[in-house]
Amino acid sequence: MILIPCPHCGPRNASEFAWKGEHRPRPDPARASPAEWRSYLYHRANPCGWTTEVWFHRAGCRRYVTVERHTLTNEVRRAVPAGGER
Amino acid sequence: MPEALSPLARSAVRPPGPTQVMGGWEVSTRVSTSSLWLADVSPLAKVLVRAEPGAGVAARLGVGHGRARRRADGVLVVGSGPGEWLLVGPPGSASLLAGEVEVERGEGFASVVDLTHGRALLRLTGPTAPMVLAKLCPVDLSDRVSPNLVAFRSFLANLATDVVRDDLDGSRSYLLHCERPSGQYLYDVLIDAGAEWGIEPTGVFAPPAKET
Amino acid sequence: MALASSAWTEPTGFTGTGGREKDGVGSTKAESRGARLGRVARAVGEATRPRRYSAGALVAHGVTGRPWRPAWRHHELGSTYDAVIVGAGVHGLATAYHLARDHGVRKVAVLDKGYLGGGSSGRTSGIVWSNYLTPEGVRFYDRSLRLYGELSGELNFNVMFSPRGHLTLAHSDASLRAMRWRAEVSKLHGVDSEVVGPEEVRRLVPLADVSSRARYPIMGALYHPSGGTVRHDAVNWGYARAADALGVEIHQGTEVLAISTAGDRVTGVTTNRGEVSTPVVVSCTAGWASLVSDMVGLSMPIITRPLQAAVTEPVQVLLDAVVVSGTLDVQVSQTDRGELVLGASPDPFASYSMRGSLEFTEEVAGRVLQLMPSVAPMRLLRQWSGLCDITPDLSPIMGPTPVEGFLVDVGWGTNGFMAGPAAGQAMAELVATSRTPELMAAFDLARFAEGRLVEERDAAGVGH
Amino acid sequence: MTATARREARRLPRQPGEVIDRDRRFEITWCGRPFPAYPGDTIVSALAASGVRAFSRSSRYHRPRGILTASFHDPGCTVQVGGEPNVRGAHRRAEPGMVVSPQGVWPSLGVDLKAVSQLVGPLMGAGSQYKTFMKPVALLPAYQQVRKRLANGGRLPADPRPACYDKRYAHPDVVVAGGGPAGMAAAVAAARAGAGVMLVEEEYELGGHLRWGGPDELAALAQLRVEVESEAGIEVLTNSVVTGRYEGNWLAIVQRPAPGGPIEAGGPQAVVERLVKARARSLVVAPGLIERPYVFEGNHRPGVMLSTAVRRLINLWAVKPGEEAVVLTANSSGDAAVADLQRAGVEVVRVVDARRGGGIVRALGPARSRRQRAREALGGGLEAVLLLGGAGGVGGVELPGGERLECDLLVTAVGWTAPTSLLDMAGDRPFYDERAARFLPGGRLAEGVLAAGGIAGDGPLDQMVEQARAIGRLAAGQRGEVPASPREGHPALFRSSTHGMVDYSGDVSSRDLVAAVREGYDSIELAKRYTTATMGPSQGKLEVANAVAVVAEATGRTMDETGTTVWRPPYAPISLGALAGPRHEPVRRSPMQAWHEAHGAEPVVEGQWVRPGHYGDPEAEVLGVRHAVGLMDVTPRGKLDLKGPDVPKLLDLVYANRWAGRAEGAVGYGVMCTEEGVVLDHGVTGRVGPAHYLMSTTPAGEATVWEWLESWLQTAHPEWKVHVTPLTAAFASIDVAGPRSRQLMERVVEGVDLSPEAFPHMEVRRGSVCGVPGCYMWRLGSTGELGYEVNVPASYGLFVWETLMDRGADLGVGAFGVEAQGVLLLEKGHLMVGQDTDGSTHPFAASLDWLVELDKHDFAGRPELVGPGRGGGHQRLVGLQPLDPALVPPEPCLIVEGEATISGRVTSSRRSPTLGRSICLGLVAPHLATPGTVVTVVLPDRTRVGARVMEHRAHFDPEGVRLRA
Repeated sequence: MILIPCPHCGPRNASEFAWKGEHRPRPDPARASPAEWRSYLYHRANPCGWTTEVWFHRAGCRRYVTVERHTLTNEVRRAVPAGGER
Repeated sequence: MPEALSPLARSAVRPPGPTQVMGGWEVSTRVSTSSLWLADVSPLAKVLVRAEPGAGVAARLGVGHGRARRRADGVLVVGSGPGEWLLVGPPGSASLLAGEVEVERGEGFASVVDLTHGRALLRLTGPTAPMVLAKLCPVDLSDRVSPNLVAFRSFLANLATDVVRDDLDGSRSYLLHCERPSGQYLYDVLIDAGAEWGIEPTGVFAPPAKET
Repeated sequence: MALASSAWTEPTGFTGTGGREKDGVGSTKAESRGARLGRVARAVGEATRPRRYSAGALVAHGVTGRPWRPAWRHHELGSTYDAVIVGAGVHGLATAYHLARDHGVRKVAVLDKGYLGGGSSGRTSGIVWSNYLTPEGVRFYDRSLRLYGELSGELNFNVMFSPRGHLTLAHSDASLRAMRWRAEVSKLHGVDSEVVGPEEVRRLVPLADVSSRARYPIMGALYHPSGGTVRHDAVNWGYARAADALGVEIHQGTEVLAISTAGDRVTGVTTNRGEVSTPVVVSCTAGWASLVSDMVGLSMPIITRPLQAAVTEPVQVLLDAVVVSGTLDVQVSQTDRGELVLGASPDPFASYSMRGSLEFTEEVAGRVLQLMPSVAPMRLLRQWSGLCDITPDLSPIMGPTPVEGFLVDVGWGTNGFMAGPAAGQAMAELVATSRTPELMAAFDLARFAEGRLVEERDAAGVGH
Repeated sequence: MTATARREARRLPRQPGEVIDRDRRFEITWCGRPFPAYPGDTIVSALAASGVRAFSRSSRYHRPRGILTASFHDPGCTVQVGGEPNVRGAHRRAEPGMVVSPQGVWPSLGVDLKAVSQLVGPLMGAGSQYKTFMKPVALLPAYQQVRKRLANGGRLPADPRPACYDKRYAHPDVVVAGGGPAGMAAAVAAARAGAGVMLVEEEYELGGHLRWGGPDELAALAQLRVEVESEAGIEVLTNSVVTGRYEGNWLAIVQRPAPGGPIEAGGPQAVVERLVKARARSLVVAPGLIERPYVFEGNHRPGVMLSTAVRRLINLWAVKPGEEAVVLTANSSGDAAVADLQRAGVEVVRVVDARRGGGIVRALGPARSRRQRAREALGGGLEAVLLLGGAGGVGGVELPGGERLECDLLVTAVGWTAPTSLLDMAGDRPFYDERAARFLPGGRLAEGVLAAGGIAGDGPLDQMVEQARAIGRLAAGQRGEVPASPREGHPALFRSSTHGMVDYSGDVSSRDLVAAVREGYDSIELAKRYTTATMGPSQGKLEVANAVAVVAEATGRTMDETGTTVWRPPYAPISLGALAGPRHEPVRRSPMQAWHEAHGAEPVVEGQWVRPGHYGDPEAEVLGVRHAVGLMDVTPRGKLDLKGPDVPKLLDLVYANRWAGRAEGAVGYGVMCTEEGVVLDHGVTGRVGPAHYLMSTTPAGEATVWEWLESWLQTAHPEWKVHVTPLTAAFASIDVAGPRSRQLMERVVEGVDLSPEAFPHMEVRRGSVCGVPGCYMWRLGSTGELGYEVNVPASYGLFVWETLMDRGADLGVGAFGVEAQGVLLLEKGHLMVGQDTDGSTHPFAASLDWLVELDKHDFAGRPELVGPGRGGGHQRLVGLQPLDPALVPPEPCLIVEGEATISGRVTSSRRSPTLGRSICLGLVAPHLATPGTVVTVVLPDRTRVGARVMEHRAHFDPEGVRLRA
């Protein structure tokens, strides 16, 4: 079981979290072209290596957390609050 | 014009008999003699406070996420989340506690919600209580990691549950706190898990009568 | 004959003939593993076409003790191919086989970084069914299931196709509605699929707990009599043997490191065993699809998630049908050897790790016991994972891409094994004729940019 | 008496290290006959003491199989115990009254008709199943039926008794996998360094190979036991295995009960098996070594044993393994076996020393005369079969040069396999050490994983113990040097000049593997899959090294080039029951659910909620609402409390319509979309204070919507001042609906003017109901009737419900359930998210155009709903009525054009008791959405019927006069 170092609760089992996918800033809908918008909706980098993604600590602090994880080893090297420190 | 009624409040957990009505609540008056017991203390007032880090109220509550403290008046202040506190006080004190926070809120954005009726609150006490919880909860309950007055939320039997270690007279004791509709489920699971250590249900006059 | 070109730009109609190019020259590097394997194969006996398999041949070999000829050969890597297929799984091998058999395109190399059938095709639980939700999906998988029915004879290799029946259980009114929807779409397309009640479930699956006391009572099921199982390894080997006999080269231990392009057009691939020039590269790489597309700078609507499975010790056979529950997210079948094969949905997050998790076995065991409490004493022996290429609508991505000559047959998620034969046939037609077969037209890459998703989420999310 | 005496013919006098308690003899049943046993005996040791040689038949050729390893992994000793299949008979302790039988034989172990498959053996080489029965397809099922009858495992009980499985979490500092000398020493050292240690041993006692050693070993064991017992920080789990190592030293430990009782006494029910999930700081892997069988013709015969097997039989259970033995030895274990055999009175016919170039060619069956003699001595019949293993037992051995020796026991000691499984799971890849002739750990271990004992290297006992102590201290977090472990040379012995069994459980021989390589399956993974070698119940522990050696030999590659197959978890088998553990499936109940069930409600489960389906007559419940007043428990409806000055901004972002500027007390209805523009949820939100709103969601949408709001607040707009708190559980929600609902409410409400002018449709008020203050009342009308949704503090829910029932009795009040609610909603044409919409339904398709205000700057999903080709061209949700008013099409039925063009589907369909006819909602193609169009509906039996598209989706009171009353 992957251990995610929740910035609020400390290390917790990944099963307490919901994976919300790769971290992708939402394009400005007013300026994004339809192609850019659909790329945001559907395309993913899907790297085999380090990736930045968002997890939600559903059974814990109920905070969104930005996590850096290696997709081959599942090693987690960093976890910070998703919207920055509040 | 409606006639006057005296409403009866009930917990989510079916009270083990015998029962009586106290302060408008139907409660169990059963007394257990086992060293490991489980009590439904849902009638206690529960008030959720949320405040941004800079808010004055955060400083006044005096405890951070992950810890709890017992105030001189007996109210338990639990740091239940980042920027979140749960105040546990005597039955019927919810609006008092809420009002207090409103008065003391000071600068910054803060809010108060009465969760008395939204949560089930159980107390599990006894030297083997951590072993019962170790069957259900992935968090390390050893003294080193989870000393007295630690507070966390995690899974208990696949149910998101707030756990506060609140020892009674030196005896291991945990307050367990979940959404009300699953209160009976959590209670039943604890009774099953504690069977190998002789767990017994108890009512309001057993040791938890000291609860304020 | 015409080879593929891009549908995104005007077809340029690249043509070539299988025999036109010179034969590949031997690698000048230190002897590669493939070459060493080749030497071994030659030492064993110079292979030509393998002898046909039959009961008679089996007796003859058994009595004389004469060894069988190799099912496939090892080759030096050539310098030029008409088409290079990346991935020697069921999709890649079937594509190569159909290119050679149906279209006479035989100068084809199938490259795999590992051994043949060692990726997802070697890790599937071998379950096949076709009662999907979308008409496009039903048509495609129905074709594939029919091809599976004939595959043993076609390939002269018993792939153990066993149409033992496929049941998708419903535990609520909502899931019963979803089952009826799938049944209606299937029936309209000639696929046998019917919603049956709990009594019929009890008859088909005597192990099932159909009592109403269950936390997830079995309220009925979608019954698909022609679904069942296939011995997945045999499918890979059968295609490999048949393709080899037609002249296709299968290169194991040959990893594609880069794809070279000129302008927007594929010119060749670089491998750990040397460079190859080719106008057509077909990616049949399942969980690694994004990494291969990255080589031509193409971003894909795919995430890679591990799909886990586990197998128990054998017991006497008790379970005929394949049983799937979407609500409980579990799939169970019993092999002829008596083992229970257990599966679920892909892991809940993206990963290329194939180590497997304890939570998978805990959860899948818990769910199986909800359905069949009496199997509790059976012991789990082994767990494993494969990598799935998951798309937003759970439908595949097949066809040309903006990079001319770079074709994809990916995004199959958990459904790739079922689709292999039909996908191979369709992809071969595309490569050979430059025309997109009607059967796969809806599954183009452009549908995401154009908002034409083929929503299979209500059916394909479970029961791979 | 004589029978019993004869049956213990092979029990030796008391041995120094024996584990049996001779004072308490009992009986077990094998093949229907009683056999004596002592506490401490395994099933197999007890039977072997009475001369039983065969315990099972092999899976493919159905040959008799005897003792090979006398340990958990013994492939030939798998038996059925009562209703439990696949019991490891050489490990499981005998218990009084145990009923043991062989598995997968028919009709009996002695006479197994399946053994005819031996006759066609030569035709059944590896992969033969792929080479026949390709055609005709019609024969396939029959062929598979035959194959199925040949399946090998045990039987599940016909009438399963619910067994108790358990699970728990643990957080030890150090877990030591393996309780031999190295494991014990490492555990003691770690505990002395202050660590909490869990010491896990597969067998019933600590000690490993010291237990079946001589006086020196037994003395060393006694010393180590004292050390372990005196450390309070060590928790010892015996008959337990660390069966998996996952990310972050997350360990799966399977704990099996001691014989005669549950894992700990005092529990209400015996625990059959327990899964301990441990998150350990350090894992010390010290499983020792597994002795490797030797590949030669006849190595499957009962009577061919490993040196450790005979040593265990003699020293632990005082069982004489044979009468005349030939021993092939290449190491000290073989030498020690020779000494043990001689001490036990076994005639050692010949010691063949491989270190001096000795070897064996094949094991022979018993000579006819010998068999005859034995049969006469035993009186023939079944007895002879049971004791001799039929004709399959060893009768002799052929040596190089053709010399033949008679014997009934052939012992081999040809080397070891390091079970590196847990290390592999920690990222290591073993390498082949030519000198030691075995695979060794590769040294690429994840942090917090260490190896100790025989798995890591050789050396004398005290040196190994010292090294293990150093490793134990390291595991406890202390610094220090670990002495290097020496590696002793060992002859490389894998296969003799003949072919024999490689995989005993799968009946795969070296000949099969060579044939596979020749056919092109020339990597270890392909050869393994083609032959099924290493894939059986012993999980490759015994076979993998031999399989690699045979493949290496056949391909001309080295062992290292050939590599090993990947060891996959679990390391030891674990029951599905233990993996599942006690069933923990949370459910949610409203405060009134007990009332519903007491009043005849059929409980239905929706997600986690248990709800009242109906109370017996849903049509009457519908009419009650239409004509009088009904109460429905709608507690599961999601309720979110929104506080803060920026709530309107949030609402404007997540709802497709406008929210800013609504007055206090006002309620709005809105639809939420995903970023793909698909309907996510819908519901009402009311403003109950200056900066205080209450939002309602569908029951299924509560958690989704909450996370959706939090994701916007936490990730996109952390600067907004909004607090969202779910209050679904805090209030019991009661729908009071029907023309008499106001009358009923007036009897119980205080502090709120209920007149239509003061409290109109789509408003919310706060007041007291039945004397309970702090209740919210929403004037809504989803049923199409005048109605109020009353939210009561949950603890008072039952009180208020019962009071309403009481006070409304004269008004004809009654309860209605989920089924009646569905009909009421359908009569009004209200859509149900998830039923009338699916994963691709845009709000336009759901005919919710009026809720989509595209002129707003932004809202979730807007980019997908604006512009040409986006959100357009979709189906439309319309009201439908079948032309035959008595026909209620099932949900869903397809709507088609022509032969097979799908143009929509009927999404909701019921008989309306109010209208006395069938009514539907359906999604249809845009060109069919015009009112009056008759569409074609296909019923499940393929008949086609017509249904008319209605002007309104509401089939009843489309103008909404009643709900505004």
